[in-house]
Amino acid sequence: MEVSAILFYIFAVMAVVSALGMVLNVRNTVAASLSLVVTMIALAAIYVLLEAYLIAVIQIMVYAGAIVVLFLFVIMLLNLREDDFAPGRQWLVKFGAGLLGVFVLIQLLKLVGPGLPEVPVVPEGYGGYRQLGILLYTDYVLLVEMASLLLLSAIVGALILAKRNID
Amino acid sequence: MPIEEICKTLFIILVIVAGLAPIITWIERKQSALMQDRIGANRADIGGITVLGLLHPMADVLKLMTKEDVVPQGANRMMHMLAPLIAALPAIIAFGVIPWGGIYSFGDTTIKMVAADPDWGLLYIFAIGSIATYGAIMAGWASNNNWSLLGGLRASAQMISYEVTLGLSVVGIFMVFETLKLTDMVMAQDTTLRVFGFIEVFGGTVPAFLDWVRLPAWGIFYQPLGFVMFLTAMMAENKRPPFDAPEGESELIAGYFLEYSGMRFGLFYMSEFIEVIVIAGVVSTIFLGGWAIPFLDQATIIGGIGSFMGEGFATGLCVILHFMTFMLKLIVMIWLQMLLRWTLPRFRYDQVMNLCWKGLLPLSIANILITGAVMLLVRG
Amino acid sequence: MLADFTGILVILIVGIVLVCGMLGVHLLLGPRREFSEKQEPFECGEKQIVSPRQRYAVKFYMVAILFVIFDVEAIFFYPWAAVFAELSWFGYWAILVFTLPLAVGLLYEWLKGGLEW
Amino acid sequence: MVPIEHVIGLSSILFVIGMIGAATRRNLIVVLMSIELMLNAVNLAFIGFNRLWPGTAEAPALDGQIFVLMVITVAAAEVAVGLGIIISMIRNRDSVNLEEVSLLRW
Repeated sequence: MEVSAILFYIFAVMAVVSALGMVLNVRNTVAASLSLVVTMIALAAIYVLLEAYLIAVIQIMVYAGAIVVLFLFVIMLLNLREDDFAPGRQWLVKFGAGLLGVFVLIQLLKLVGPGLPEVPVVPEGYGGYRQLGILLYTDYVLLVEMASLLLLSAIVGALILAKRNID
Repeated sequence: MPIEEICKTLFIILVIVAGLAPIITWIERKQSALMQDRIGANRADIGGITVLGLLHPMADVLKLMTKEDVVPQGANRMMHMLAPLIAALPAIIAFGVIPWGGIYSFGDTTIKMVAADPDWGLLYIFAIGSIATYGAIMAGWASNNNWSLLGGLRASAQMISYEVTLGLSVVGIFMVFETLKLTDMVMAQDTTLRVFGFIEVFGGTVPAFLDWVRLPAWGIFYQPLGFVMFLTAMMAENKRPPFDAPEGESELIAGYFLEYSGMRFGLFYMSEFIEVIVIAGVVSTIFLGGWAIPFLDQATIIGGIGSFMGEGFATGLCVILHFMTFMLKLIVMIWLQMLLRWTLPRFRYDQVMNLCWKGLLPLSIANILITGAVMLLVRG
Repeated sequence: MLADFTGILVILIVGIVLVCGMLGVHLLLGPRREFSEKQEPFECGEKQIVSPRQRYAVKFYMVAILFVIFDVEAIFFYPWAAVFAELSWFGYWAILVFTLPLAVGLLYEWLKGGLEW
Repeated sequence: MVPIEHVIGLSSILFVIGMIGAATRRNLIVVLMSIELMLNAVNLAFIGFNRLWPGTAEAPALDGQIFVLMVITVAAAEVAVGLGIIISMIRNRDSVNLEEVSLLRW
């Protein structure tokens, strides 16, 4: 096996284990969010192996560096240490969710199945900022403008929601 | 290929990081002593030989190594242990993309004086810087101490605030050099800039005597405002004075690493000093021309000396000259940071945040838009 | 392109070994004499009165939100800046229209007092 | 290079983990983190499929990567507003437990 394949499986295991750590950790929410960071970084490494370099860096900058920091801030500011499960019939919910999960997983894998073409050799400059920048600001320019409007609404919404009861 | 890579990396880490970082602690002590009219570190000796106090860094490391490792009650042991690792590691691996010299060819073999040369070198440094935030948060949270937690919160809020400015203040430089690759940026700075060249934009001709007035084509001359903002943001990221509100001895005792002792404290301490070198390296690469010697580009050196001493010798000499130039610029930038650290008093925390959100952020966005308009007008 | 990452991988591994080695040597050399007074959280010699597990000001959260938004804004700037000459005026107007709502957002936050400390 | 089937398999596994988390956990913050995980899984699928059909050097087909950029933007906006809702919920209810938020208005 080549090195990149070995690295892929290492990072895949890392991502799955830390994702499970995030979901199953009921005692410590801070640790849960930190294991989400590990998932994000492992995914960024997989993006690198898939030769999407710019997206990999953006993944680390935005997901690992910004979004999870925001989660951590809220958890620390509100001091949410333990997660309190509601009593009664927990096992039913968990069992149902597990069953549903297995079902969905089988369906999803059936969708892909075998029969995807061979992985081609990437063209020159794939995954770099040049091609992405040109496409983003010519063909997809409307998307960019809409993203900016979305971010504006997020600023206004967050400010109104969080500030309302202070003043 | 891998052997060569490993040698290069080992050289960078062992010689520059592990060698330069302790010496910087000595430089800082001597600098502070100079500015406060004292003598400074001069006591540590081996058999009576003190070597200007240069043995102090070694004594420091030995002392930190042999101290007891105290973990406070109620602390989260695992996070308490991981936090210094996460704080120190990003500072070290940021060195991977800083070019210590150019690209040279000896016959068939090409040598790059950089450990890794990805297409988006500067973004790599930003991404790593954003991971470094976790060190402060984790240290503050895991210690079960009020001061630590407050310091950690302050540190992380300050770091994430200045990260935005850090990213936006160099966009102007990306536009000027049209690349995000650090080696290409330095290469673009290895020429000269005609100061009066702008006359041609308005249809005039440059008189011959004015055409001789030239500057090295460094980023600082294209983006002076960007340089100031970038340096400020980098220094605030590093949380050293005057931006040390998260550590504020008089109010928070020591901030987020209050509960650390021995080498774990040492890692936090070391990471600050390593970051000083990173800042100096990045700033001198982007804004001060990196390894480029002013008015003397690589082709001229190799062509000029190579004509009578042989190509190989000239290239070798060029490598040494470039490395020395880079080290000189590095040391000047380190010295500038030390000077600022011992000159300015600590900012209040609200001043730090206002400087970022109300000052640098609008300014850097305006800088981008104005740079874009001017460049499009000039280049047509 | 993947070859660029050999250097990063090597420096990462060497960095981890270096840092862990330092901590390991410290654990070997350092003494261990624990007793409960020493392990108390350091509060200038006083007993800890208030536990740090409490709630803090919402201002930090406002900063973090603004940071997330402007970080996303910055990632749209980077690819634009690198190909800015090719895009010419069209790209410039695109980025101007992109920046305007965010500038308005910053101004709104400023006027509403979300930036006050 | 790994076959893309494995990448999509990893993406499916992460998606299902996120889904189970969103369905079973009661802590609203953890639910939001699980949703982030699901978005990430989708991003991975986008990147994987884009690697399979990368276009040519003259006419690159980077739709997958651009979609990922957009997903990241949406995720950032979503987190900002979602955590705002959580903070205002804590002010009113003093809890982040989903069970206790059964009223549409308060």
